[in-house]
Amino acid sequence: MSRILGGIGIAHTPSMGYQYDKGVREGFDPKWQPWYDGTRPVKQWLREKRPSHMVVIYNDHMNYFDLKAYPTFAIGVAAHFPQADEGYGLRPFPGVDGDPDFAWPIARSLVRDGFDLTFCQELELDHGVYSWLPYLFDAPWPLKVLPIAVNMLMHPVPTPQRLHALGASLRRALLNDGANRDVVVLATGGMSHQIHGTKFGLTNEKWDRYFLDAIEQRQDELVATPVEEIMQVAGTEAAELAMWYTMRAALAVSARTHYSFYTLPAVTGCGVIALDEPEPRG
Amino acid sequence: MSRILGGIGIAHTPSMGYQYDKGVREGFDPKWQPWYDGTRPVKQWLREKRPSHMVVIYNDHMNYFDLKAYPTFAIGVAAHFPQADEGYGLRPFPGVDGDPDFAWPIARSLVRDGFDLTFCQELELDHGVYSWLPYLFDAPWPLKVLPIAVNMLMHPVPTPQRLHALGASLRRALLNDGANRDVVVLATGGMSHQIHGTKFGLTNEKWDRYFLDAIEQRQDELVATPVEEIMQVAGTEAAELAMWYTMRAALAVSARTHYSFYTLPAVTGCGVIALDEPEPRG
Amino acid sequence: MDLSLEAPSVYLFTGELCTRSYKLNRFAFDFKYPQVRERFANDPEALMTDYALTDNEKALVRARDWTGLVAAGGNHFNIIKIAAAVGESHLHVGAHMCGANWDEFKQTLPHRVEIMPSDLPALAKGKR
Amino acid sequence: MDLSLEAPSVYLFTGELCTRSYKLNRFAFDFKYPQVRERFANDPEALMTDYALTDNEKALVRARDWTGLVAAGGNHFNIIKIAAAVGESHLHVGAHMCGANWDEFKQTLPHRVEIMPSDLPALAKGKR
Ligand SMILES: [Fe+3]
Ligand SMILES: [Fe+3]
Repeated sequence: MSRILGGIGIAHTPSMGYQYDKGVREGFDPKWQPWYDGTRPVKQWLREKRPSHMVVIYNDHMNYFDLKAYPTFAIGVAAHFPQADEGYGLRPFPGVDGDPDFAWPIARSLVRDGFDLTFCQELELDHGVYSWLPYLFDAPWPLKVLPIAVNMLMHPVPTPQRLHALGASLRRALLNDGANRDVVVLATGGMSHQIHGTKFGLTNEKWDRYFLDAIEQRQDELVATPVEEIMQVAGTEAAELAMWYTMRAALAVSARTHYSFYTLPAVTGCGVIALDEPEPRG
Repeated sequence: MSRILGGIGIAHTPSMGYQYDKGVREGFDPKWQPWYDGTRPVKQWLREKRPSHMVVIYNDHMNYFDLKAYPTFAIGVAAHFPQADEGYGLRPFPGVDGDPDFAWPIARSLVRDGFDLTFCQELELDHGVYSWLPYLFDAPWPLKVLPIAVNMLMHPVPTPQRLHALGASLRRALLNDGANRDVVVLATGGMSHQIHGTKFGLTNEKWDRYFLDAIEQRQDELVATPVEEIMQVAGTEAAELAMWYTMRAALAVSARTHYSFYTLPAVTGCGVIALDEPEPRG
Repeated sequence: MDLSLEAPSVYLFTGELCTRSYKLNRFAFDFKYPQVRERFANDPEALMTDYALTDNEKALVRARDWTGLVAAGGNHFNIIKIAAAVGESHLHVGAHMCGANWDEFKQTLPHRVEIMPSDLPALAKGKR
Repeated sequence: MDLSLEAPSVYLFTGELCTRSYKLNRFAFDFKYPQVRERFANDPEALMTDYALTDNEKALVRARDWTGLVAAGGNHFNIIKIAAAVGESHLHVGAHMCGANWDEFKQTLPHRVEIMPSDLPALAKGKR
């Protein structure tokens, strides 16, 4: 069995990536300096955990998957995942390595549990991954990634219950994969934000801080909250937060927050949480 | 709610289509005449039932979906589905019409039930549909089709239990779609056959006839049979029979066989069954 | 406090909408490819005709009417690709959606609210 | 009675195999397009190099070694597309898989068996 070391929940937004590149070049914008500083402890935590693999639950934003065939759950089984060009050229980072020998036993286990995956032999990663990636790791990326892309753009999107069940099944898969990896599970979805319609620019720090707190021990309360209500109070795009449930359900119920941080630099709440998985009993 | 009129299970194979075209042109091959004759009562049954819509559970054979992103369950939501060119040119039949207003409420219901669909705005249908279609209907096709394509080619394929659950969920969706359609559910998957390896050409009429009989009232027995055992006794490609479970589970338990027929013209068992859904109680 | 999940507050991108506006979305999505952006720069009419846009969709593109394009079923992640190709960011698109002047609008961001799901019943009642 | 689900009786096309042989499968799949078949007819070497086939895969294609191509991870629905392009049907491919002469082989089809899943335990025991 592989070891689950812990989990991370983190926001993403294109500007997060843009500000990183600008920040390392010419110093961080005062609005974004807190986010850079606030992610340092997570980077340090990861350096200490030394995961060999990371499962990433994320969503694409019309940058790779087109509407011709739009998957609810897509799993990347390739050995390499290039960065997606969102139309502004590639940022100065290499692609991410995958590990088919890690991916396939997990995919098999998920299918056995009744998850109807789309298997991707090719996959390019957009800002859903690249916006936070350089905040947490230095290139060349020191671990292999298993991306699971979730439909968050075209309704019906999967239910909170389904995303939670995916995490529980992922946990079963990792703990029974017959391998010996050190795994971190990361989920990323924008916190409060709405970037279209007359409610453009809506943010809700109160909701975001509640969410960061509740995900540790009151996930049931969150999962039971209808996505429509989250969209009403925190903006339609905050529906992406439901992906965090997958990460949380992949950890033990007794997992505890090691660190969390929140700031609101622009039009999207930016939060991060790192949870420690308890040591397995000898 | 829509009305479920009944269900059909039917084999498919490229030669079935080839022999149809040759048969109507120059008379049927003696080996294939029984299949043509044996499908007449199903055609007649459909003419009497007059369905407005047909849900088709089938699998593609590397003719439309490529391996770049291979879906477990793909649902066609377009208004039209062209015939796929398998490399020998198109057969002399028009494409099939879909009905997005029928498809989307069903897709929403399936997702709500936890099915992780890939939504296809474009989809071309291969011999999985076109090989039997002209045996059952005259062009222009007199009904709208909702195709659901299942991964049967790349293991892991969905479990028999999952395919059964899909049928049960499909039933819920149809009976609660707020519409007023007359629906037939059809599943198609090759019966005994193996078309690769040193067991090429294996057929098992005994298994096929058992399956045609058991699907009516002993589906549980079939669903409990491991796919590996079906592959051992009836050839690897007979695993496609598991798709028939979706059709059967979409009907009432009390649905009964109206007609069934079996013949073995070449290297694939060719069977068909038509089940009557009981009249809903007034 | 606007709790609506309907237009113009929100343009929920549903499957139904996507099927109806598939050609528009295909067109906008393909702006991720430099060749398509280049073709648009050189001959927008030919490109729009190639993608089989309707007359209404073509008029909305010509008018840079981002709100109209999203209202016509364009997914906003797709529509902002067209905007980017003519030099407008997603914040410009946001100002357009709010019917606001960009220079004034950007000073007002973000629009902070402080409600929680538990507040919704009372708020919904207050509105009636 | 051969109950094996392993090569050479059966070449189960697993995800792992697909990932390892993805380029070969992409190559073979694309034979569904007339332009690719035409390019293959005119300059097979250039086409195989474009699709980044390995030396071994190229040699198998040159030798029309259908069994070898499936053993190398080609899905048989893909490999029969190459066969079709050079005038061989899936029945020819089947004969090749059985190491049989086509004219004799076709007389033997189908290969009828009569076992049921309930017979498997006894058969497996009998083999030991
Ligand atoms: Fe996002
Ligand atoms: Fe088939």
